[in-house]
Amino acid sequence: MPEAVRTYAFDACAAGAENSTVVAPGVTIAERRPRSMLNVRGDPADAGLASALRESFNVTLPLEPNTVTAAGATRALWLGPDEWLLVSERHALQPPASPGRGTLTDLSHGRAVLRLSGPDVRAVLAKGCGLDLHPREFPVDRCAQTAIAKVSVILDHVQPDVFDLYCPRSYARSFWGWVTEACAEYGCRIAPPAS
Amino acid sequence: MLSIPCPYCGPRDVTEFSYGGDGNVRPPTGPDAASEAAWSAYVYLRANPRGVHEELWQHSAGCRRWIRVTRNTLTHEMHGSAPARASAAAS
Amino acid sequence: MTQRFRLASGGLVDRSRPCAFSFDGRDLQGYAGDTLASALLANGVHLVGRSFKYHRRRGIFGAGAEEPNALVQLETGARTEPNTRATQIELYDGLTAASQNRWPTLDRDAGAIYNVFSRLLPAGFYYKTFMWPRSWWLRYEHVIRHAAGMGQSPRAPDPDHYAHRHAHCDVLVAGGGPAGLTAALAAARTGARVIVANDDFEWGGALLREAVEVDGRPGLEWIRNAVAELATYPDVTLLARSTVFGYFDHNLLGVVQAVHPRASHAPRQRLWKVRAKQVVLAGGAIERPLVFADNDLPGVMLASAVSTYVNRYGVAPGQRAVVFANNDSAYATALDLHRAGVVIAAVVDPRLDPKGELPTSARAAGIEILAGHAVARARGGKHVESVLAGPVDNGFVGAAQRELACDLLCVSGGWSPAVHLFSQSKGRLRYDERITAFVPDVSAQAERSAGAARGLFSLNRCLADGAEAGAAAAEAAGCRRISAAVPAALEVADDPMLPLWDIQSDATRTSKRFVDLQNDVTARDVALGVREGYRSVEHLKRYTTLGMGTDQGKTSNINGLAILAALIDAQIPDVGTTTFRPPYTAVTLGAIAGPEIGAHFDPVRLSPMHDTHEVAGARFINAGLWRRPMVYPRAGESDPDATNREVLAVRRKAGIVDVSTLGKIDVQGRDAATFLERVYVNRWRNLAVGKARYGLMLREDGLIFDDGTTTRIGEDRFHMTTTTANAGRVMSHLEYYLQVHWPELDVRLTSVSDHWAAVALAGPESRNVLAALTMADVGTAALPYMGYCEAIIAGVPARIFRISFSGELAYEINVPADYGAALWNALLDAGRAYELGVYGTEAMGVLRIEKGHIAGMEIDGRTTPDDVGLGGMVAADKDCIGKPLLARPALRAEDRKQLVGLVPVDGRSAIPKGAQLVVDPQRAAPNPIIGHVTSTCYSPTLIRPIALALLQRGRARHGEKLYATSPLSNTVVHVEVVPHVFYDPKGERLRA
Amino acid sequence: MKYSLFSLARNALSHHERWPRAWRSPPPKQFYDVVIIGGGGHGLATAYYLARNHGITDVAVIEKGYIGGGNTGRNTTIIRSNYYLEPNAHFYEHSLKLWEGLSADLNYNVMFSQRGVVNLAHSYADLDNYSRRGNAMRLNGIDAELLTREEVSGMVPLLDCSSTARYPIMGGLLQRRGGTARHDAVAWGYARAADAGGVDIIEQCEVTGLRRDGNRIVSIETTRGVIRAKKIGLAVAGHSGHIAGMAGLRLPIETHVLQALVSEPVKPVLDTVVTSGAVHFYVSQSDKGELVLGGDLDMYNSYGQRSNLPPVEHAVQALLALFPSFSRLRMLRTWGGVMDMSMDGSPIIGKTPLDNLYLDCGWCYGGFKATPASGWCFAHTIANDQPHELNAAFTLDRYGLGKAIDEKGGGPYPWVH
Ligand SMILES: Cc1cc2nc3c(=O)[nH]c(=O)nc-3n(C[C@H](O)[C@H](O)[C@H](O)COP(=O)(O)OP(=O)(O)OC[C@H]3O[C@@H](n4cnc5c(N)ncnc54)[C@H](O)[C@@H]3O)c2cc1C
Ligand SMILES: NC(=O)c1ccc[n+]([C@@H]2O[C@H](COP(=O)([O-])OP(=O)(O)OC[C@H]3O[C@@H](n4cnc5c(N)ncnc54)[C@H](O)[C@@H]3O)[C@@H](O)[C@H]2O)c1
Ligand SMILES: Cc1cc2nc3c(=O)[nH]c(=O)nc-3n(C[C@H](O)[C@H](O)[C@H](O)COP(=O)(O)O)c2cc1C
Ligand SMILES: [Zn+2]
Repeated sequence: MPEAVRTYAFDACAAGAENSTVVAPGVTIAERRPRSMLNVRGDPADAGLASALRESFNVTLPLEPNTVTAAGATRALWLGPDEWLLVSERHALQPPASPGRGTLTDLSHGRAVLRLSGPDVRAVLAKGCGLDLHPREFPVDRCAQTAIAKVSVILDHVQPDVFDLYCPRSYARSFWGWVTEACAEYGCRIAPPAS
Repeated sequence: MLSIPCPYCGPRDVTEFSYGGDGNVRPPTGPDAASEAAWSAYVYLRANPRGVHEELWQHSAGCRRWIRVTRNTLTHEMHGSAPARASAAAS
Repeated sequence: MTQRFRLASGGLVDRSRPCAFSFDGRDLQGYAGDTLASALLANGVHLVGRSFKYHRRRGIFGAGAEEPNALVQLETGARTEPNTRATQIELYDGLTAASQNRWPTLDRDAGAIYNVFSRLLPAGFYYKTFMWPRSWWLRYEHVIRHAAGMGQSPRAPDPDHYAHRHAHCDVLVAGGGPAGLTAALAAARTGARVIVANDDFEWGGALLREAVEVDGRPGLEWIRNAVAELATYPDVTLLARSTVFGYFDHNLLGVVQAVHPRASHAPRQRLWKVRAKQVVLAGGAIERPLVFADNDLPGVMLASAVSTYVNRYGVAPGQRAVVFANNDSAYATALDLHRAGVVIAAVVDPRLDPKGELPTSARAAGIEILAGHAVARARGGKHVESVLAGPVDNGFVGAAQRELACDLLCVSGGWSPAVHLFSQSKGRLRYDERITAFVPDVSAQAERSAGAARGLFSLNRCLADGAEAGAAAAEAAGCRRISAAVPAALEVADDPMLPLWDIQSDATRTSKRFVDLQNDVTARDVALGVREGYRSVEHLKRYTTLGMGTDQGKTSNINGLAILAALIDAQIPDVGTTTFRPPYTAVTLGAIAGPEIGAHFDPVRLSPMHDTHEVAGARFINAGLWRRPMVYPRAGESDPDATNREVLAVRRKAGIVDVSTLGKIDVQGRDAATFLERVYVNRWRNLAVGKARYGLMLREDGLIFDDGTTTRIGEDRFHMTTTTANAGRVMSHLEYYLQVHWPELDVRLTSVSDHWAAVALAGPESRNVLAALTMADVGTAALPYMGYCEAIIAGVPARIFRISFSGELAYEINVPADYGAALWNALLDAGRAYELGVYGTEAMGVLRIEKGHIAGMEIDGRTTPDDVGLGGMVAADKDCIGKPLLARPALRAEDRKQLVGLVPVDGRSAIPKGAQLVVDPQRAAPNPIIGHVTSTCYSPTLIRPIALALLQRGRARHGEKLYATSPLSNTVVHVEVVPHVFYDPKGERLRA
Repeated sequence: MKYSLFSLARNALSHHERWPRAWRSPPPKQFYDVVIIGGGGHGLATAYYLARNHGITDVAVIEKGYIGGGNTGRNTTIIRSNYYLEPNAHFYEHSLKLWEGLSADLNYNVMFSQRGVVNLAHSYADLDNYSRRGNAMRLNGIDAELLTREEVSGMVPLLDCSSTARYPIMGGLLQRRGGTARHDAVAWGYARAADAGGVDIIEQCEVTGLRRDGNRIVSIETTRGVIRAKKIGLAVAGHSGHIAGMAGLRLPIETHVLQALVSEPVKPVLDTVVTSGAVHFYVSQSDKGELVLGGDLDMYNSYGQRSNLPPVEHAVQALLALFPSFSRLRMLRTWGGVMDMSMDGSPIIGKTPLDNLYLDCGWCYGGFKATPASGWCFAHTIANDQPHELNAAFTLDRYGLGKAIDEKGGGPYPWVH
């Protein structure tokens, strides 16, 4: 049987990205294709869960709300007091057999991810996002679940002036339309997808 | 636009939340559990004060926690918030 | 000659950059830095419009946001904008504007006839007339409607777009005059994050019109330096052309910014939503007119506005002026005019002996002061030509009047601090006798007012006050206060003003004394309102429309209040103000809406297979936020024909439908089964792993909330599905119970709706199609009806649920979303041999109606399980949400509507959508309704129309004949009541 | 003095200096047969019909501020009777019939303008729903027409009827007899007519307490003294819960704020009232030329009678989604009203557990159009100590009995109605 073809949520949107020729763009948009996204639920005090995660993925869950811990290509995003999202760029995260009393649910296909970067990235986000994104208030390795343009989005500040936006897959195309329009006034380059 | 203090995420715009109404209604238990009147009261009668109101909200576009917020319904002054669960367990 | 009234030098206009513009078809010229109003005045154009009700000639009256008269229709076509204040339009080359509310021309306006009949049209006249004959009101109204209104709405979509912007700061400063700038500087120097917004395109506020010095240097230079310093701080945002229009809860302020200059793709305007820790309100003060006979003639202007035209724009709005003022500030205008070479006929001042510094300078300049006098009346045809002034006693000017020729009358009745934003924040006002105006008193939010906005009218004090407010605000926001020098200006000693609210004379009977220029409310209207009992300030406003115009009474409110107070013998503070509401000045609807209009009004959700459907030629429908394939018509095929074909393919062979939109919740934890027992009416504990079950959820009031199949995919793990429409609501509802009421349960919910693509494969051949794509055993023994397994299908790990909505042998296959299209295509390929078709929501609807399955129209929030034939599902031996109230007698009453099937008696008449069931369709209204059609379709399987209905005592009526009637479409169909399952009632096919 | 063109002309001669007060302003007496608390449209209409229909004239209407200053003075004035469920259909249709004769009846022009109300359908499901509703209306004797997209477009030319719209127009349900009225005039007209019938209208008089003895209210404490009454009717809209609380009652009512806004006035561009259930929005153009828009609730309990940005944004977005060419018009003023949201979206008019306290509340978004019938039925209920057949179903105890009248099927969550 032939290998099944994987289609990505932004496939049709990012088509032609290679030809995007804006000079000195205020914002660059690139689709991310993380290999794996795993939803973790459990008690932060559950030692079994913690050690399973450490052993399997080498991650420690962030306990401070709205922060991220990073380990290699894997980021652990705080989503709630008993909920995290593990995102790995490269690895397929196989849930450990006995994650303490926690539960791990594969959500690798549930969200589509855009990476926005550039000097005007905050100005673009501020068009739809009510959070205070000033670097003092929302530094690197801070994340938040919020709503942008009526879409639930996870915002992850991965590097200075670089933000990843996770939106539910079914909203992706609509969200893409909103984001590209929001970027237009600043000059926007569309970079090819990065996986 | 209200700013609601999520006990987890900090203050967020009200547009991230959905409202859950009176925070002090509880399904009848004990002897009341058999009383239709008690159930009707639980479902249909809510505190509706002009003043301080303890109410539930879900941080639906955020951490998805249900929280208990104390707010003045006339001035919208906020008197704090807590996880909904903690008080429920305490009662 | 153009720009006849432009002074040879001075002002901030750029004489090297002329701007050609046109007004009412006349080609004129102004300069960059002008407003439309200043450019018009430079060309000697005063007359700019007709008043709202009486169509009187009106000229430019003010110089900013307070302008009541000079409203123009700016531009034409799709970019036309009605009611735009000429005083706030920044002139640009090529601007086109036209006057409003006149026909055929501004000069000769047919509507002026209303002025002739004005005696018949006092405030509220319409409440007393037009009641007869009864049916004629729409005709009278037609005339009234066309006479009212002002400018014209655009009729084409807006070519421009608008943006929103959230912002956070330590200190928001509203106003960029001396107080606002010093506040911003003081705050910025502490390192605070500051946003300062000024509605004007120039910074400086009143300083722009005042020929004064700050720190010994010209005022304009100080402004430039202040702005330049502010621009050096990285955490300061300077917003010119930006009006703070609304002060909302929790220190959220709305600011609307005109984006300038506009690069390509830049929005026309940007709406800022600023959450400020602290706010400084420094919006200045608004000058008040005086109320005397014919005070609305073109050429009558606010004194401060005249100063603005002279000093800021280098325009003299007249050649011979009278200044009429009850306070010192207008003497500055007299001096400004005098310096500009305008003859001052006299300053008319009701005070007996004005001896402040400014009057003294005026006297020294040789200007005549008529102390103890008032203007009784302005005279002129199209423009003021002279005024009649005389000694005033207790507001009355006697017969001894002197006529002063002039072409400009500058008026000042004192100043009202702009307390609009403060009041919006719910702060409490106090009446200040000294300035006869309301000033901020007790704050309700984290704000403070500064400068003229809190009643300080000396520049020196405004500068200091702003600096203190800015420093204090920054400190309150958590920044460290630093000490810095405060700029200073000369204190000018002034005399107290003398209140003078309504000037009467022998002209009172025959002339109008306007209080509200825009809405044509006169002092006599106020008196009439009072006479008739509309004495509350709010009643008076609504009865006379005082202050309800586009200027929201910025120049009329206090005068109106004072006249009312005098008439009812009350004090002004007891009368109170009307409520200040957002916006401060009117805000473009496009800016309020921002980008979330058109296609972005609501996001659209698409299934992972969307593109495949598009290629297949699907017609889509909106279902909530989702866009779903409704039907896949072939070339030349009608929708109904296509639907029939799709249905028959499923019944005869096989078909696939995209059901990715269903809500899917992963329910995990040791108490998962217990949890389901509590949320569904039926039992779950006894469900074996690998089995699915149909479940029904109730609301707390006992009525059906949602339904769906839930499958036990592990001992402690269930895969729950919900309806598309309720996916979000069900998730919240479940989280609510878990987090609030049952925290002791070990259950975790994860929404996996977007992770899984879902396809229903249905029809007698479906097993063969499936088997062709997987090595797994999908035979009925291994995967029976309501069974579940996991398998690799078409190379993709899949979850297979053997459940059926269509009534046929069927599978619901879930694969990770990115593989949805691959699965879909693989099914099509494998299905070709079995004549597999695709079907849309329409065919899915027909299949389920044939099968008698309930959907949204049957569970419309008013039905119980028993109503829809599912009463048996409610487990007797356990509790669940909604069960206690389901027991209420009315929910078990005999005569409730119950689910039934309907067929046309003639076997072929379609049963109309939304039809109601009656016994006798001929009966006159009200005709008792005993039921209604919920879902109706043509059944290609049964080759006749069928319908589902809710009918009183329906189950007892099988076999009865009734009428399904649709008066809307004029159709009546004789129908027979039948059981609601039309197709395979024993369920043999789905178990095959 | 009777209002007419003739009296207007005659008074013009005397410079309008002889018009009498529209209603007196008497000091409160110590005792009345009936006291109505709340000088909104409903309270005033109740007083008027008590006098007119039942000959009960020893009546006071007590208003804490100025009459008509509550929701009566802050609503979008839409009048219709396009209800689906029978109790509502009959009640609101009676109201519409009263509206049709109201100006003449009150001798005060309330400018009831039957310009038609159209509910837009954006999907087949909407069309089905509207067919169901329209058919029921017709069987109940209420006018209704189902319009095609082309017909809607003909009536409302600036509406975006293109098929690419985010919420395309598929048709609409039209009630031609529906329309708008001049809200303030309704309060003033009823006040003037009630006053002429002997009713005392007492403004600036806030009820601060209800003294209860067993099952009766014995006295009403107000900021202008204690008043006693044989019967007391409560018609205070969003304040119902608060005041019923003074009598020890807890009501199936929540108080929520609803926003409205007006644009700057323009010459006529919209001659029909347009509403859309899917996007929760309604608009009409007033006789003065403003577009009057209403939107959604704030979605949380609130007595803060003020505007709030998100619902305003939503209402304007909805307007522009439907009428793109209005985007350059400007928003002139926004405000909020304190609403009495009931548990099923339908009103409560009737008796209470207390012997002499009667209740009129639960009007949600829709009580302005109900004003005449509400007054009519409430007066009947108070006068006869039993409901009129039109309000027999709107009892306070219906919730517990399972007899909710839930037009939308939204369930006991007041903010969804
Ligand atoms: C924005 C908005 C839009 C609306 N749109 C529509 C519409 O288009 N069509 C429609 O039919 N309906 C509409 N409504 C609903 C309608 O306005 C109300 O249902 C109706 O006006 C209620 O009238 P009422 O007389 O019951 O209440 P109100 O007019 O609110 O009168 C109650 C009175 O009681 C007084 N009161 C309160 N407490 C006390 C006290 N302690 N002592 C004395 N007096 C007191 C208040 O001051 C108030 O004047 C809308 C409402 C709002 C807010
Ligand atoms: N002599 C007098 O009687 C008298 C009276 C009043 C004012 N003044 C003079 O006025 C000045 C007062 O200084 P100030 O700084 O307090 O006021 P200001 O009037 O100089 O400045 C206010 C500024 O705020 C802007 N503004 C107003 N509302 C706004 C809003 N909502 N959003 C954004 N911008 C807004 C105005 O356009 C203006 O630029 C002093 O120079 C004083 O001498 C004199
Ligand atoms: C149908 C309707 C039309 C209105 N039109 C106007 C208007 O043209 N101008 C205006 O300033 N206010 C208008 N208003 C709003 C009132 O000024 C006022 O804001 C409203 O009645 C609420 O009262 P409040 O703001 O005093 O609390 C209108 C209100 C309604 C209900
Ligand atoms: Zn949170």
